[in-house]
Amino acid sequence: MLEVAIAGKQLTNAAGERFDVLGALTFRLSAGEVGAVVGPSGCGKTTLLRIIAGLDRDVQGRVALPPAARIGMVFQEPRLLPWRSVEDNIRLLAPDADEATLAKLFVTLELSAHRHHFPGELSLGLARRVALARAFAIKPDVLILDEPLVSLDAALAARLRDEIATLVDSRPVTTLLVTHSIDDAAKLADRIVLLSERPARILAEVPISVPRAARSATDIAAISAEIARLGGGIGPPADFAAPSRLTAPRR
Amino acid sequence: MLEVAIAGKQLTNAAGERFDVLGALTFRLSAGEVGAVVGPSGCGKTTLLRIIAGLDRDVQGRVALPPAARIGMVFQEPRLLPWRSVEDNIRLLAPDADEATLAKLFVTLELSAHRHHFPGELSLGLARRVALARAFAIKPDVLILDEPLVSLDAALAARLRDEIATLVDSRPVTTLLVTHSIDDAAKLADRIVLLSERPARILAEVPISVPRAARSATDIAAISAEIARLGGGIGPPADFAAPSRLTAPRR
Amino acid sequence: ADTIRLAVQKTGTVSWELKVIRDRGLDRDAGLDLEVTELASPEAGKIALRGGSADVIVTDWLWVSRERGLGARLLFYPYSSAVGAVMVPSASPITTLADLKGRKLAVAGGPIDKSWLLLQAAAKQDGIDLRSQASIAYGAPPLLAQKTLSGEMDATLNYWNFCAALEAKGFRRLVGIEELLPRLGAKGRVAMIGYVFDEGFAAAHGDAVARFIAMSRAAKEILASSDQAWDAIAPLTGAPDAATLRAYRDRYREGIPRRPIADEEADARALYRVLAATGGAEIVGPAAELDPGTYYRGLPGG
Amino acid sequence: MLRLWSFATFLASWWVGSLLAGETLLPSPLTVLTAIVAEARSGALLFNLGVTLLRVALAFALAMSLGTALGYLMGRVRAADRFGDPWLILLLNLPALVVIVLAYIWAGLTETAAIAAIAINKLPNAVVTIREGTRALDPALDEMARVYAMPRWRAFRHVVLPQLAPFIAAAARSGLSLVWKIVLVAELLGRPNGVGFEIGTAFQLFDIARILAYALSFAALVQAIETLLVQPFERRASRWRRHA
Amino acid sequence: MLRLWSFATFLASWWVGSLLAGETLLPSPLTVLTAIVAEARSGALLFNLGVTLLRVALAFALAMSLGTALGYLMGRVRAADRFGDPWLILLLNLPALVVIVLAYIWAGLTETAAIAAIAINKLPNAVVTIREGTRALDPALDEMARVYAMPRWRAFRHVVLPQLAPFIAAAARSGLSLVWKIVLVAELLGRPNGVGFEIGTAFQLFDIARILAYALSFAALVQAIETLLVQPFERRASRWRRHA
Ligand SMILES: Nc1ncnc2c1ncn2[C@@H]1O[C@H](COP(=O)(O)OP(=O)(O)OP(=O)(O)O)[C@@H](O)[C@H]1O
Ligand SMILES: Nc1ncnc2c1ncn2[C@@H]1O[C@H](COP(=O)(O)OP(=O)(O)OP(=O)(O)O)[C@@H](O)[C@H]1O
Ligand SMILES: [Mg+2]
Ligand SMILES: [Mg+2]
Repeated sequence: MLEVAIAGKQLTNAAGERFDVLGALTFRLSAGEVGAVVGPSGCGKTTLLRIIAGLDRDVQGRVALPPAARIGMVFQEPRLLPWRSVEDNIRLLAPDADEATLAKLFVTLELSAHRHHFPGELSLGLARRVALARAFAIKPDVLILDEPLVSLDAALAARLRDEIATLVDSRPVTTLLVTHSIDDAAKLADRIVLLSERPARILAEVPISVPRAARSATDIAAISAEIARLGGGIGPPADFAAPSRLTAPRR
Repeated sequence: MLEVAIAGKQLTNAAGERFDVLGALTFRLSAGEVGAVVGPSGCGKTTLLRIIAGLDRDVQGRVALPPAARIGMVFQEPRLLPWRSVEDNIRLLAPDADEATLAKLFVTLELSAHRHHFPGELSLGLARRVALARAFAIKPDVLILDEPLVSLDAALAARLRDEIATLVDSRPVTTLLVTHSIDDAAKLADRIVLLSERPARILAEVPISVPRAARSATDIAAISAEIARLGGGIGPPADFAAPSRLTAPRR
Repeated sequence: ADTIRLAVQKTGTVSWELKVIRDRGLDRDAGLDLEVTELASPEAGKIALRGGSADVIVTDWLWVSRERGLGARLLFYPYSSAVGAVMVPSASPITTLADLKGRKLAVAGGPIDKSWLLLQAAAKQDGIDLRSQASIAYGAPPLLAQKTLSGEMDATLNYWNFCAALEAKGFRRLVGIEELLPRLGAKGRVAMIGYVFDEGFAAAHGDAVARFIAMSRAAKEILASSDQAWDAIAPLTGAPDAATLRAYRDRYREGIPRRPIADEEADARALYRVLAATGGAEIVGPAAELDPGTYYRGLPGG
Repeated sequence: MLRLWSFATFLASWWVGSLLAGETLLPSPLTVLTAIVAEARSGALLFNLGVTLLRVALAFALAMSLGTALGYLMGRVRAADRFGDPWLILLLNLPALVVIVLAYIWAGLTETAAIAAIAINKLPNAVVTIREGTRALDPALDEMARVYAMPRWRAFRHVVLPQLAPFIAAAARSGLSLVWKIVLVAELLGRPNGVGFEIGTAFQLFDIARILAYALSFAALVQAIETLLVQPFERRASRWRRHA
Repeated sequence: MLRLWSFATFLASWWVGSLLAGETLLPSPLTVLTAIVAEARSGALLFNLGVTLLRVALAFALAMSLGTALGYLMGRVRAADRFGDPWLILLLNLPALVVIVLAYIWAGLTETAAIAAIAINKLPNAVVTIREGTRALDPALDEMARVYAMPRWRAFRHVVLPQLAPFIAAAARSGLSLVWKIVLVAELLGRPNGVGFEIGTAFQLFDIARILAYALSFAALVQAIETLLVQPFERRASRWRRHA
């Protein structure tokens, strides 16, 4: 379960100017639900995630997570410890993970060959997968993903998207996902939150009624079109537009 | 003009193991041509770009660039100087750029409000745009772009893609672009190079005959489908497949 | 046996005497158990005494009087009257103090050195202001001795042991400080340095102190009369050759104090006034006169 | 505010210490203040502080600039490191006394000898710190500068120097204190003035109040430089750091 | 190889220097070697080296561990920095002499006093360097550790310490040399043995050959520690760095 009720958030830059990053933002994910946040570049998505993760408490309003929830987070950059091997990077944070789980994770993320490499020896795509592995390995109750699937080729991204879906369906992991890919959002999310330009407000909150596993290509195209219509400039070009059947905007 | 004739490239990891990153790779871009490199995550694309940019000379084979070519490069991460403002980051590398050019660039990349900010105060998407602005500002003869359009929302990415096309069409800038987005490749490139898994070899080299400006949505869908067919797993799912009319694979 | 903790400079003459004492068993004879801490610099002894790590050290009466003026209860008993001298190369044109005008004079021990103050006072009687009329270089004594040897300095006022070493290398004594003392109001050679200990220690161990001083005197007599004794301590002196050792021996023997305490104190009092006049309060502290209790008089017949 | 508190704690503990130890062994703040005032009145304090500060400044500037250059070279060029390392360790572990004595012997009891000796003593410390900083440089930024064909000096100034800044700051701060420890020995052994000379003289007399008077005056001077010059500069230079 | 060359250059320039300056002012390598052998034969060399090394090791360990802790605290906590800064600058600029004399007076001419005094002299340098390193820590990794609720000690060990490593290395290297410079003063002023004591004695006799014999033996010892212990460790610890 995740409740966000933010009234506003300001930041101060080095020049000492204070400005609004977030406006009023309220939404809620039930336990096990997957939310996707979509919004223009620089609108405040990462700021929102940092607040939810508890990294920034200087905010008007409140964020409620289940007490003592384990948080797994994939930052927008990999944020690995350069001086520890791939395996150590994961084991350090997930000391309870057993060998079998790790091995399976490495296979899924196609990292088995890189277990003993240092982060500096990885390509960006590999490093991002390690960051994903780390978030999965701790068996999180809450999963916060900041553009988890960029810098991966389409086939791999698709497989990992399915993997996230499997994880979320196998255990109740409340997940919040920032993405610029409407396709990813349409395929993974139970609820899509569309944000405005900075200061970010909610343009629309789109619950998706068709269960993830049952969504057809047409369903997904329809959701994408709906998002494009609601989100102004953020969606794919207009030739994708199709009548909405599956989604019902709340505002 | 850019000629790549690499016979092979090895790397050594911290454990002292030497392994092949690139296999034999030969291709050629004429002056002003745009090449797109597409390949699976971790196959060696960044390694290839580093060799072309002259950052790694320990390679079998050779790479030929026009003598004294100005190189503009967008790395996979922004690589800005954290201690200099956005404007200074650009001016330091492009001391000859006049105010009008810079101002126009900032407007195009929607960075005007961030001129005097430090990189640490930017979102990742903003930082990547600064890296793009830097590469454009020096008026490059050769442009090397490692996934330039990730972490940007779809609308902005589309605008910037057009911007790159405009730049390339206005002056003869030989451009090599790494991307995981077949769509971007199909819309921008004159020639698409499909790479295999590591060690990267050329799976196929696809010259595109329709001029960039004249490509219709159908053309683009056709190119994408062709790439998907040739590239094995890397392309979009099979339901995109369509008969090829515009592309002619060389091998 | 009574224990006396002694802090001495390893390269000083006290170490020479101690060697004689140990070799001849004088300490055993005197019923004393000497605990000797060897130290590497002259100031270390003062730290040892003030820090309570030593009972007896060797230093000068000027400091004792100054400390007494500041409240410390220290006592002084003459140890040696050997003092420094101004040394010049044998071929040097300098023959009188007046010739030092415009010359480079190296002064060991810095501006507060006793010999230096006395030399200035004597020169002043001849109408010479050495401080302004000669070019003065202060520095560490061994370094200055070397600098004079190498010709960088025209003359050096240095401690007696460095002067002895220079003498052995063919340098000439322009003037020994002891020769100046009569002109400054002293009646004879004054022992500038001596054993220094706390009043409390002397009161508690009066007998041991007496035996200690007697033992030291016995050692001095041996060094005064026996040339063989010098061969035994030769390695301690660091003398590179026989000539230097001979110079050390002769100067050492001259420096053995043989006058009654009362005479010593009277002369010290006179010199103190000279020092106070030349060096000011910085040197002597708040008191204008030698502190009356400076000299240890606890010895029978002392 | 906190600084004031800190200062007050210091004064208080000193005062109590001197009450416990007695005036001669640890003079009270008041005694030392009196000594400072006396020295200041006579003009000696200002003169000696000035002389020492000049020596410190010259030796420090010499050692820091040369040390930064050498440290950078050794951090960058493998061969230079291999070649220079034994020299470095030798210099690093040569006692100050030895260097100073040798300098005085070779170059005479001159100002030049003193300053050179102090600089040589400090040099290896600067080299070691800057070399460590150079090894920690980010290769990613380096590559960026190379691709964009940034002129050498410009790249050094804008790409390298800011990364070295914390190391330079550390070298400067701890280096200043080292220089100051060594200038004292140099002045003690062969200079006719300066704080070290005065402290040496006072030490011969065991005049702890005067020793503290000079030592604390110098510390206060450095404190002032630190507060008025170094810290504002540092704040400006690190504006870009994300404030937590 | 290059190291050997470097050593050869050193020996050659020393030899030429001694030929030019004359044996008394700069003894030739051979003379110094003879002095080293003589001291070694008598057992004095080994004993004094050992004693000094022990003091150095203890004081160094004390100062480095305490200094790292304090420096980290001051780099992290604003209030601690504000409070500690004036003390730091005071300690940094208090002459070694003053600290040593005060320590000897307070705690007697004891081994404890000597080691404490040396450690106090070195402490502020370690603090300053580590504080600088702490300020340069990457907040991104910090946030990662916080989100993942990494236990404090584990985060310090695996996230913070590796980032501080170059600063610790710099502090250790330049610190070791500082300790060694100070141990000399401490031994000069109040210890009856050790390399500093021997050098002080030799200086009184102006026996430069013996001064160099001790100074170079100690430098060789540190060189050996450096080559056999520190550098292999360093190589292992920095394996992860991308080699250019
Ligand atoms: N410095 C290095 N040392 C050892 N191995 C390296 C090094 N740099 C890259 N590699 C390895 O070489 C391979 C190619 O890396 P490269 O960065 O070129 O991949 P890429 O195609 O750019 O991948 P991505 O799409 O994820 O960016 C990877 O397997 C990577 O782990
Ligand atoms: N530490 C900071 N100081 C000042 N401004 C900041 C800071 N961090 C972020 N900002 C600004 O706040 C705004 C929101 O940033 P945020 O990183 O949340 O954007 P985002 O939505 O994640 O963008 P992107 O899609 O590019 O990742 C941006 O305009 C950014 O410049
Ligand atoms: Mg973001
Ligand atoms: Mg790459």
